[in-house]
Amino acid sequence: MLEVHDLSVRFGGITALDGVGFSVRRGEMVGLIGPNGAGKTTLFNCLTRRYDADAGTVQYEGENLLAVPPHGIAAMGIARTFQNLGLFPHMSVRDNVLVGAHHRGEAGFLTAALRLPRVRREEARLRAETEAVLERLALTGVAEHPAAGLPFGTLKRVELARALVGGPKLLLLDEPVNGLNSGEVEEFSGTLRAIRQEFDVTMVVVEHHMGFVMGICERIVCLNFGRKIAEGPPAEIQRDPGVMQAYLGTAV
Amino acid sequence: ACGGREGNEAGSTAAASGACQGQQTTGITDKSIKLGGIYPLSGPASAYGAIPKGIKAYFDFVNAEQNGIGGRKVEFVVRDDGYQPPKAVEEARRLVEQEQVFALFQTLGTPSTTATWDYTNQRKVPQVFVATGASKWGTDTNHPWTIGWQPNYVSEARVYAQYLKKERPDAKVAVLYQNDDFGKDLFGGFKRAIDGSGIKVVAEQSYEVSDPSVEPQMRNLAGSKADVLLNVTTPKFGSQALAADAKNASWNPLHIINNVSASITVIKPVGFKNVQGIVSATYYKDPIDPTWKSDTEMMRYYATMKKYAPDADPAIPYHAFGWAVATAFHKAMDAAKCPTREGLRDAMRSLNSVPVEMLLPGVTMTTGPDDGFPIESMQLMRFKGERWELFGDVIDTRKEFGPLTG
Amino acid sequence: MSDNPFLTVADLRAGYGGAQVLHGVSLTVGQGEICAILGPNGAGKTTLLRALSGMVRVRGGVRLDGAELAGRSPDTIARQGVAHVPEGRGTFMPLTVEENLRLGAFVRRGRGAVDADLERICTYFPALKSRLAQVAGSLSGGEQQMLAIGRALMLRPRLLLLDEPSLGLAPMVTQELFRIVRAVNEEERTTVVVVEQNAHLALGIAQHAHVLESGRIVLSGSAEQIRADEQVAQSYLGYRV
Amino acid sequence: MSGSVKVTENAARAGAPTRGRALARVATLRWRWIMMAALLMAACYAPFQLPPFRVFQFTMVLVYAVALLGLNLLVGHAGQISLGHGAFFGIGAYVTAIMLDRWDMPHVATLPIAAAVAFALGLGLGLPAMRLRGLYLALVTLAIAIFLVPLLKRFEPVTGGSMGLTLAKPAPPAWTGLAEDQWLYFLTLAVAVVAFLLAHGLLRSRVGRALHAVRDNEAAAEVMGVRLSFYKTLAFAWSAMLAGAAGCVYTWVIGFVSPDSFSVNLSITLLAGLVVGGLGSASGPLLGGLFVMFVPSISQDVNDAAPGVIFGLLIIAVMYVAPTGLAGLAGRVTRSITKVLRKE
Amino acid sequence: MAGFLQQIVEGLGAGAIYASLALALVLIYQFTGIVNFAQGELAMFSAYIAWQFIAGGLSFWPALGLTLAVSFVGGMLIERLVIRPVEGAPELTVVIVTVGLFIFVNAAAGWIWTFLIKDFPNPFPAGAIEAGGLSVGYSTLGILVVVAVVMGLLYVLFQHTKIGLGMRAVATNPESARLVGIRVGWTLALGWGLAATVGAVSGILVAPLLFLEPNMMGGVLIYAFAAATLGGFDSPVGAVVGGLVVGVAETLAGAYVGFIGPDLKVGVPLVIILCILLLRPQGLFGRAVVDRT
Ligand SMILES: Nc1ncnc2c1ncn2[C@@H]1O[C@H](COP(=O)(O)OP(=O)(O)OP(=O)(O)O)[C@@H](O)[C@H]1O
Ligand SMILES: Nc1ncnc2c1ncn2[C@@H]1O[C@H](COP(=O)(O)OP(=O)(O)OP(=O)(O)O)[C@@H](O)[C@H]1O
Ligand SMILES: [Mg+2]
Ligand SMILES: [Mg+2]
Repeated sequence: MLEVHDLSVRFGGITALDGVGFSVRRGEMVGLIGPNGAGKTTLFNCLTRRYDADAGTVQYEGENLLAVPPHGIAAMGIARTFQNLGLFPHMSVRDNVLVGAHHRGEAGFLTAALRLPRVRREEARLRAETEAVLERLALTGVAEHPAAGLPFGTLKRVELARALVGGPKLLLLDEPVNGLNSGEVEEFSGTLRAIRQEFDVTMVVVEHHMGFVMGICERIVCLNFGRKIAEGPPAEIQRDPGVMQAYLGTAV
Repeated sequence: ACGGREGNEAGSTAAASGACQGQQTTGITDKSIKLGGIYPLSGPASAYGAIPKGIKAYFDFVNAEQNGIGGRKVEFVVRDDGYQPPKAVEEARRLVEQEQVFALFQTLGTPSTTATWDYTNQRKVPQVFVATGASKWGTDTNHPWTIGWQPNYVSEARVYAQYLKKERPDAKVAVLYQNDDFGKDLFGGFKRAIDGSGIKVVAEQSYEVSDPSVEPQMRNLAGSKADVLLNVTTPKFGSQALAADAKNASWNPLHIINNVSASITVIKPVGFKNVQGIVSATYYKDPIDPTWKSDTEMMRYYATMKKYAPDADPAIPYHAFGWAVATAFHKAMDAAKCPTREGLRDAMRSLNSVPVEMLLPGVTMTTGPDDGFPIESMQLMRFKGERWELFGDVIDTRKEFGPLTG
Repeated sequence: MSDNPFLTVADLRAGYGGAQVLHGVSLTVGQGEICAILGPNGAGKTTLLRALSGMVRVRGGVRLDGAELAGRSPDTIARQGVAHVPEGRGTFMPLTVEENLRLGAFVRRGRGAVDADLERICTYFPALKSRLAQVAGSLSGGEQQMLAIGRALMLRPRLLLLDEPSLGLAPMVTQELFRIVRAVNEEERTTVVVVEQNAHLALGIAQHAHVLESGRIVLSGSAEQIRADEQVAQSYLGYRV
Repeated sequence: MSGSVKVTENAARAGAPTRGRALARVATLRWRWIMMAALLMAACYAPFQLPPFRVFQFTMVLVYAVALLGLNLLVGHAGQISLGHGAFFGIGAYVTAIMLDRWDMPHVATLPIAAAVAFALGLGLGLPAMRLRGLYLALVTLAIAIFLVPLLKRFEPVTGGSMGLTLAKPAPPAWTGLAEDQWLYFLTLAVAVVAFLLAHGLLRSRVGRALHAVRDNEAAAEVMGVRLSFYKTLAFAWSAMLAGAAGCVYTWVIGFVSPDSFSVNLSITLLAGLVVGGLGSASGPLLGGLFVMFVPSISQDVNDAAPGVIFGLLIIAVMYVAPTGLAGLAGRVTRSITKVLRKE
Repeated sequence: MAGFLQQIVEGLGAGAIYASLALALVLIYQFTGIVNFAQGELAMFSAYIAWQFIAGGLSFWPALGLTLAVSFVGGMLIERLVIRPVEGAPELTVVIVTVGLFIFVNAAAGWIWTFLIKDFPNPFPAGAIEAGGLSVGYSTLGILVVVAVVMGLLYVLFQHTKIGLGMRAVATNPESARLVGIRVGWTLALGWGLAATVGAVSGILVAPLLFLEPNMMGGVLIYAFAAATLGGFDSPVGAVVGGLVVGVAETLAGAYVGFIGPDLKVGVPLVIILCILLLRPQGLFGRAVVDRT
């Protein structure tokens, strides 16, 4: 489904990604780990065309992803969440989530201004779906609340809801369990598994919470200094000496 | 829908009888007369906001010491339009409909006056002695209720043209002008007036009121090596142009500065030694010109200003201008056969050499059926020492060049 | 606990606009102690730390070493030697990493000591050392977290408030971080109040812990007690021993 | 699984206020429509009760409100600052004036053309300008406003140069039995209502949300599939179009255009009016229009020696009392009133 | 050729004027994060204060010193009285407050001193240095030197002092600035005070050339705005270079590009700016904003 080949990104003197390559099969759940500054977020930014790659290719369902404009990514079925939250603070939670469905709508300036029946129907449809997703993630209670001022954990869920409502095939999650306590992490793992079934999505997850990553992912890719240093099933990665030295430390 | 409401309370005058029967008496009674004026009291043209102070001083004086105009105490309501035409329309309507004024006495600026004159003429409200020198107030025949006062810009241009024809018959002229109705009117008039003579415009530069300085324009004009500079500017830019001319030692044209910028207040900051020999034309007395030090009218002006407008500086020529135009209104009202709007309209269009003391000796107001310009005479002056010196005779431009037509 | 506690919080109430979040929190921390605040999402942990550093308006009492802090502005409190690693990190995005760190020592005097501390922070977090001249806004999430902690340490604080310091840090760095906090605490007698989701780690270095729920302290005790109490662990901290 | 139990528990806990809140929302929605209808009825009734001068004043309020509606779309909703909307207002006014002056077009026919020209210009200028952000965009739009005045003067044969153009006002058809002022008022009201409905529809839709998203977080918006350049440029063009429409109606009402009427001052006044009225709120443009129209004359009544002193102070004072604009203040007041009422 | 060079010299003279005000704009932007529309009017007001001192019998230099001191205090007072109450409000609210301040100060100056132009003494001698057909006025030279000195001082303040660092921190993130112990209120007041002082220098430089009257700085402000944008709003060096470029471009366009003419020349620097901004959105000397999510 996704094939990253020899990808490099440089910022001035810093090489954030250095010839990274890996692939993701449909339906898989892949973990992406690595020390701080290893280039994980940068990789996501490349896949969503926030950053331009200096070298390498990315094939997504047979298409060259690097040729797609940034705003075209969502329509290809790729959605993501952000490490430090990328919400719209002045908009309500519901509207935040509705923006996630943007690429599924058709209404343009003129048709929207005239409120054509077509537009109303579309709006009603998207609103209904949004309601369902909000319900699913237990966000109905805060749907009217502006995104600013809610607890961090809730906001992470809003981001997930926003990503889901776009109907993605590939979901990129950047540190989704940040700021959750162990119980909440467990709960979140459950939710994520269920969602994966329900929505039939492929996921790539960046996370430093080892319990979570090891528990939920089928395969793990480890980056360090922009290079891939290991790839394999969780159990293998946990024992990998390179990963242990660069990332996990001695005591796991 | 509410047309019936006007004139009810104000209509209780005994004057509208006899020959004046049926004429409009809104805003005037036996004891009072209410006038409205529109000036930029705020915004970039606020300098002109000084004019109504002179007018008010005059009316206060007349009310207190002469029992008003013909026994009617004058109330003068001033409104601010910020030099914005839509605001001028609003204020004109406020004055006419809310304040129920008898007449609009002065609207300032060509755009504001143009925006309002259709309205005043439809409503048949006199719009007297507007404070702009555009020629259309006198040439237009569709707006009998509106009339200008000061010499129009075209006539002024003709005075300079005639002077050049006599003194420098083959002058090469550089022109600096403000890119608006005022600058265009005056400059256009000048071009027409020199048509067919040996005088040529060899360079022209315009500026916008929003420009910080006219120095670059002056530099470009200097490049033309013209021997005459016609300076068509408003005060601040007038000073800048004079200063720039003075600074440039290698270019010394005959500098003609238009009346708007000829005041001593414009010239003094430049330094008297830098402006010797510049030429202009005028029609009213400059309050800080020592020539008029013992002139009776000027002494009356100073005394009255001190008494009725103690916080206004009488040396400011705008105050004197206001004083003069208020005197002119007084005379026009005195000349009116009926104390009605129609009466005022007819009076202001049939002035016959009416003297106004604040005007130069020999300058009077004359209008007629085919003459919509009250003042058409000016006198040339040259700067010498610390003051202007009038020279030559008063030039009656109508007599010299024939009537101005649209 | 010492008789004369270093930090005393008495019946502290605070909130945002109309909504009250803290409903009378009282606790004490002795000098040189590490105190952990635990509790579920939205319990008011962040608000408690904000109240201590003056970022939200409070009612009630906060005394630090005898001086009243409640009602003081954050800058006054910082001048009293209180450093806060806020939720969201508070990075000065357009400034460089070095400038960010130097700002941490803004109220300190003596350039030499500050320079030395800059060196020290760089040894704590080598990732920052190579990025001193980089614009802080371009750092990765974890790097910014290190920067925030480094900035707070630059004050050489008497009281260090840490709001989820491990957020976004790699496991190895997290362990290292807690080692550093421990070291700073031991070497400089810095008192520390730490809010942390990773209860295991926090309780590992703390002497005392408080569990906060819905703006009230529902449980206090020594770190061992809290760690040992299985029921507490399950119902409040959501993890099994 | 204990986890999922907790989720439903959470949902249940959240559910209670939800139902209440939803009800409240429906109630406020209905309230809003009732208020709007009442306002509209009052607006239709007013010209028969007010003296013509007041009718004229309210006509101008509506003209400004339409322009502010456009500006609000761009600044309040899309988060792009324009210091040059006076230029589009002026362009709408001049297009109308030229059509009336040269081709004697019927007045109503000038409206779509003026709007279309403003739209096209907005689109053309928006394409490069919208690549800029914040201050830089503000500067470029300011430049457009500065440039318009000399440009209008330059093409004298068409625009009438600095003398401007005087035009006939639309005459009320005999069947209406209305006076000219009333007719103009109703024309303006119609334009304002249509403009309001268009903007309202736009903002309630996917497009409106996209604009808000762009305002709040460009990067995230783009990841959601919002094409930044497209939305920003079109928001600019639409807001220019509404300003152009306002300019057109202005020409009908005032009957005179001159370049100096559309100086930079107008643009800054419009922006100030919008912020004072309430950025990004539905009633902001109307409140802003009232402010722009009435406050200068109030200032003069207070101090006729220097009205600017009072006007400046009033702007500052309003921003003190209502940092989010008069609309925010009005909202706060009604909310506290309803709170008090509910407690009773 | 000499004519061309002369035009460039004149352009630099005009540009230095724009640069002087642009420095004040950049200063306030750096320290408070807002664009101050009233900056030009405050400069004009300072020039009037200086004029008043001189009219009261002081000679130029003591009047200058006093004016700078008064302006500094005045700037701080304005921050305390006018800006402080809207601190924390949306950015545009603060900008509109400065618009209100603009209108207020302009009208107040007219009220106090009338709209008649005032003569303002020029601190620099009248003549010019002539060399190789070029003539550079002492006044132009003087302004260039003063502007360069102010720029240098600001540069040092921004980049090499602790207080400068604190001020930049306040502008970028006031909440965090408080957390590290910076007295944000005082810092902002200090920023306004300094900006008012730099503005006063600008006003006093400009007044002898343009003649003192309440609308003196209106036109200059627009160009200063352009200069600051061109140079990047966060760099004093950029402001000065921007000002000079704008001045020269405008002068050359007015002089040599026939069809543009003096009426449309105002468009030239703006077009240049637009082009530069499209290539370098952060201005010539500005730092690119990194925006990560
Ligand atoms: N726009 C940029 N300019 C300069 N450097 C950048 C930029 N974006 C990222 N970097 C650098 O690239 C490196 C990789 O950053 P990235 O955000 O991908 O790390 P990460 O693996 O996500 O780390 P973390 O786990 O801390 O989030 C970092 O060192 C960062 O400083
Ligand atoms: N800026 C704010 N405005 C309004 N309400 C807020 C704001 N910040 C927090 N709250 C509310 O205060 C309550 C407590 O929040 P707080 O951030 O203190 O919780 P927390 O325990 O730190 O949670 P987390 O673990 O998610 O960080 C929450 O219900 C939250 O919605
Ligand atoms: Mg990351
Ligand atoms: Mg928290």
